Amino acid sequence: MTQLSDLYAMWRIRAFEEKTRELWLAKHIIGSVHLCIGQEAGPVGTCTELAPHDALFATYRGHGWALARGVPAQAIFAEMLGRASGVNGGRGGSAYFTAPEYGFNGENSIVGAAAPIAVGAALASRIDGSGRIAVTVFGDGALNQGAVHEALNMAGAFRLPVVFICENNGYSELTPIADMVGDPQLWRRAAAYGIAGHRVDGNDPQTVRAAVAEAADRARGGTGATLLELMTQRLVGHYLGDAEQYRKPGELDEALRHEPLARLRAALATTGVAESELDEVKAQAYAEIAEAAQKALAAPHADAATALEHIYA
Amino acid sequence: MTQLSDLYAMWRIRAFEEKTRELWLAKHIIGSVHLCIGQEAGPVGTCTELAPHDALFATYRGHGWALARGVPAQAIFAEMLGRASGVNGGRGGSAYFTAPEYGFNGENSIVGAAAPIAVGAALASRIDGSGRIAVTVFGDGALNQGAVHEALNMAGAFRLPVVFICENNGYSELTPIADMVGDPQLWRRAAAYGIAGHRVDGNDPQTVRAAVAEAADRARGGTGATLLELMTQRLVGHYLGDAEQYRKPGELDEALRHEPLARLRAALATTGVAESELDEVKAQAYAEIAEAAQKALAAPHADAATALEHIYA
Amino acid sequence: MPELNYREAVNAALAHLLATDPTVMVYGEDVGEPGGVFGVTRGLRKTYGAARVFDTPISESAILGSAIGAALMGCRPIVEIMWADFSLVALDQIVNQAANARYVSQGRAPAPIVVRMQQGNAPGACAQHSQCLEAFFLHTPGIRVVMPSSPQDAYDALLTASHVDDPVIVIENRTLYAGEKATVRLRTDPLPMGWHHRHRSGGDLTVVSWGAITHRVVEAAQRLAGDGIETDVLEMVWLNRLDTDAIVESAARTGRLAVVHEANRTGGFGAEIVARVAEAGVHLSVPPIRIATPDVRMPAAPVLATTLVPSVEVIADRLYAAVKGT
Amino acid sequence: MPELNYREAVNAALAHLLATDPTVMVYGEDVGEPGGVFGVTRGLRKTYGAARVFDTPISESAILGSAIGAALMGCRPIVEIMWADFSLVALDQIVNQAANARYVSQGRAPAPIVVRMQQGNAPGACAQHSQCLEAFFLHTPGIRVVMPSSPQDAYDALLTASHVDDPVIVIENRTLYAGEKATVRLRTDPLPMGWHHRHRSGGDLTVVSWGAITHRVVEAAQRLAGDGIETDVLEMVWLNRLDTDAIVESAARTGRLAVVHEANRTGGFGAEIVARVAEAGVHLSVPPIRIATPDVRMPAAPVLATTLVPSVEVIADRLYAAVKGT
Ligand SMILES: Cc1ncc(C[n+]2csc(CCOP(=O)(O)OP(=O)(O)O)c2C)c(N)n1
Ligand SMILES: Cc1ncc(C[n+]2csc(CCOP(=O)(O)OP(=O)(O)O)c2C)c(N)n1
Ligand SMILES: [Mg+2]
Ligand SMILES: [Mg+2]
Repeated sequence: MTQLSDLYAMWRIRAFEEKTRELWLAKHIIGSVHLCIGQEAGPVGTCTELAPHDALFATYRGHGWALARGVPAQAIFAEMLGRASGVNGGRGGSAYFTAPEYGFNGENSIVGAAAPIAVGAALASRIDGSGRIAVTVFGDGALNQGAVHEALNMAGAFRLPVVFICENNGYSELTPIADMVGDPQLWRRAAAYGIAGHRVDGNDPQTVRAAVAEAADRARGGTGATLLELMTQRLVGHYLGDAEQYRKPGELDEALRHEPLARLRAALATTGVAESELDEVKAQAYAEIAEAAQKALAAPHADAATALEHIYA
Repeated sequence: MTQLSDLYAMWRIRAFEEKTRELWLAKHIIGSVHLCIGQEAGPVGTCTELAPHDALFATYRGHGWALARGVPAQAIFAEMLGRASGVNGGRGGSAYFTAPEYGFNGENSIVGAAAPIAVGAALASRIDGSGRIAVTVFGDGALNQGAVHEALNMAGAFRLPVVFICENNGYSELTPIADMVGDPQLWRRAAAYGIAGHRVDGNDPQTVRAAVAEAADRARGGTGATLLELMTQRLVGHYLGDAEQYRKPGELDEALRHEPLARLRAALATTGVAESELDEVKAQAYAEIAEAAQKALAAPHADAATALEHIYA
Repeated sequence: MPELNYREAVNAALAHLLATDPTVMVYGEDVGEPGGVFGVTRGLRKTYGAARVFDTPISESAILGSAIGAALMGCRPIVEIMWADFSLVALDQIVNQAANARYVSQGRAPAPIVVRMQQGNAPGACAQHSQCLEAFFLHTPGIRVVMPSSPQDAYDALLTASHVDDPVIVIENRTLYAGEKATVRLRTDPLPMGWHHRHRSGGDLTVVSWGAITHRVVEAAQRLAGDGIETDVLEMVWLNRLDTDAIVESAARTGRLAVVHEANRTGGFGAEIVARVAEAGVHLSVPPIRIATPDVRMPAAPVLATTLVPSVEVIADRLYAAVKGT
Repeated sequence: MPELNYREAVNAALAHLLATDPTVMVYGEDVGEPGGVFGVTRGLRKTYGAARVFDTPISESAILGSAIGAALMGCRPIVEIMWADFSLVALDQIVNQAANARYVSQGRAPAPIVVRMQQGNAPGACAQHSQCLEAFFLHTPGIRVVMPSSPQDAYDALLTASHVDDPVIVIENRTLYAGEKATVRLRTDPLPMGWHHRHRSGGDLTVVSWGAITHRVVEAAQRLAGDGIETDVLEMVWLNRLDTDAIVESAARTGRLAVVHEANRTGGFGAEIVARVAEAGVHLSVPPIRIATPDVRMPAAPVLATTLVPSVEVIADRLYAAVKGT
């Protein structure tokens, strides 16, 4: 049953992010960490629609996307913990790791920079016969970055198989997106590029899935790119340590009423799934993640003697 | 009579550009030169709507804009000829001169780079009480440059008094704009930024003037920016020396039928202005320009001993 | 004279400039309402208003370009690029635009902007948030560069930068913002640009550095003093204008030269220092050395990064070896 | 072996790469249908098709970023940035993206792109179309840089660049494109990167240079030979990987060092060369010199520009003085 597996997949991400916070507070993880708590439906709804050979490019807020794409939790924990067994042996950290063997082509810590890179993955599929489509994820604020514009335009002009996913969580770091654009309906920008554009509920994995499926079909069919605006909210700070003083009173309470996990759980309960089963799904996810973190913590740190490897071929 | 003065102003630009080509062919002018032959109506229609304290930012194809803004022809010739009396003493040349005392705030040889600069001139007017509006001119191809996007977005978000003028001459250098965008109706991009957008006949100074007047009113009234797409064609190469192999058969003949000077002349003839008077206007413009070029040629070259001045304050 | 940490000193300078010069604007991403991701601009919007202190879209080209445009109109914008690394999405505006404005207009249309940015590695930071890019700006004629490492210099650098009629890049460092408080003299007359500090005087070895790593250099020099090695430690707060004479004088006197910077070694500004001393014909008794981050991208794991960015130990050992030849 | 000028040699290399490697794409502004603003890519689209040779919007970030993306998928894109100056609108993609790909992925996701650009002053060119920016790329670990100045090197550089598994910046020069034809060996096996040329052998003075100005250096060296001064002239075709040993060996032998580049002096790569020789402990009998464009923006008027970019005369005079001490 898709909805139960969605619930599990989302709990897994939630559990992962909570564990990450715990490890950060305990100073096991050092440095900037951007959690996607509240935004789990996007990756979960999207990644089931991608084939293994498709390319996915995410941002610093990429743990959920990596997990949904199949990157093992343990390898990501180990990465953030600076372990040799980290998915990049500690080179990338929380905000800049990549796992191409899972079709997860990397986080990026430069806002918007991955969008043109994704366009290139699509360009490649014009000549390599792979049938690959490229998906690039970025935030609402990233749409104001020149590189994203250039990527959207090139994809539109060349009708490239790209799905641009904008996770609109209402804020660019600490600044409301509504104050930083002339038209807060960001999906409408698609028209400027001659590509399809839609705004959808980004807190419901099924809605996301349907929108992505349609966009992926369009891409695979050779009729071009799509800009999807997923409306969502992060229930936590921009990064760990964010005092969130920019929140309006009641904003988080309101957001909690629409957050994907509570919603899907309630929906499943209505359809008759037993509370105990729902609890079990959650417990399983937390257990899996706890074990992954445990193993990662037990692994040896990256070897400082290797720090100069792989700069050049 | 506005139309006669428009005719004169446009002939002046045409004459200037033809003389420039002559000087270039004779190797008096060295380096890249981008003529605006065929595009004279844009600057002539626009500049009458600007106040002295308004700011105008153009591109390498800026001779016409500078002339329409009141920069003396002789000073521009001298600039291209590398004379000390050049408007920048030969530092800028054909493609990168500035004349702020005339409200001509510079050409720019980086595609699109002036758009954010113009936004800054508008930002300044929020605090300096000047009532200044800022106008920035760029080509069709420039709309695909990230910096232009960022400028449009910032102007839209902050409702700044900026008029973005896109001279759509169908080509970005040697490449048709239609092949480089998903929607060739470039003015429609305005919607993405929440600003007004219009496409107008860019070969008729009166039409341009009306559109600019409306946009300038909007800017002065504090209700925001406008993107104006002026449809025009250059009747010459992108730069001097361009073999123009990209032209479709018959394209230039067709363009000649819509070009601003022939059109306005014909229109004036229909309204009863005597041929002799029309000829006289043209002759005067060419005479003025010939004299300016003559004087510029007679002036001394820039003094090499000054080449290291003004790098720092 | 108040006790301020580095962040507070920057804030005090910005407040002073906003208060005294109505053409000053302070803006950038999260700079206004939130007061900056590092809290540097806290309170300024409230005091000086949203027209002069404000947030921007994530649009570095628009931030820098608009600063230039405002400066061309006579304003004195002070903009923030949150990380020096992000300047690379918009370097055109600094190198092709701001740097040219004065020269091409023969002084008639200068663009006296101040660009604040902060750079360098901090524990856990990734390769895209760790670079030291001063060498790029120092290879750009027309641009001034200052790199304060103390609260007093942070204050003074900004004050001077805002009065200099050239574009100035003020490079701060986020590891310093919350550092120790120090007594800061809140001068109102800007110092002339170009100053440096001699942190120690000594005859055995000239050590030149700049930016946050100066703190490590000073500590290393202290350790060397314990071994009886007396170093002449020069912190070049301003890298352009650079006081080359001071460096040459010192190197000629000690006969030994070490340059320490956090930036990657090859093509770093340390090369320029070594070259200038060599060109000046200074006779060194031992070859000069550069102590720098090797030519590597920066890994996120602290256990890796700390072996790359020169530590106090590494600096002390290499300085020691430069003098004692081991 | 055909007689080709520089432009034709680049074209021949591109054609060879397109013909032999189906993952090669060649694209950029005006690169496809029009065959490039300098005619370098003429005919390639017709032969190799629009999917592999094509024009792009004026979007340097999209050009460079897409090249990286294609490379991550296993392609070998060769993209053109029309002028090095324009790379500044998109430097992020080179410095923050391409340079990091291999390192951060521990070699699993490298981005072996080739970026062709051309740079430098030409008569009448403005400040935004005249810069020499190799020092920026050379201060970026992870990136390779090659600067061919002859048809043969133009061919070989591209062939090697396309086979190197790192991002390579190939810096050409538009004043060379239509230069004299020369016999070009159209090799099919790429040379290993890192080569340099010794244009003259001599014991009086080591002269190191790269790029188009090498032609002036060689001419100046010829003049000096007429005065009985024998120079050791090294052209470093590859600046990364750099053959430091060759330079150090020569400088140690001649005891005199001059570096000549067209880029602005301060922070130019000449400083790195001087620093490396000094660090190597080479004993020079006279101080090293750098001959470069001074720290200036480039004026458009040829009468001004020619006094700034080192000419054959200026180079010859300064080399002469370095040896004869006048
Ligand atoms: C080019 C660039 N500018 C600024 C930043 C700093 N920064 C990191 S995340 C961020 C906000 C991004 O907002 P949004 O795109 O909405 O994504 P979200 O974080 O909300 O997921 C900013 C400004 C950056 N990393 N890169
Ligand atoms: C950032 C940048 N990229 C590329 C160029 C080279 N270039 C100069 S003009 C031009 C075409 C511009 O086309 P458009 O904007 O339509 O203006 P037009 O020349 O037609 O007036 C290009 C690509 C440049 N100057 N700057
Ligand atoms: Mg957001
Ligand atoms: Mg055009």
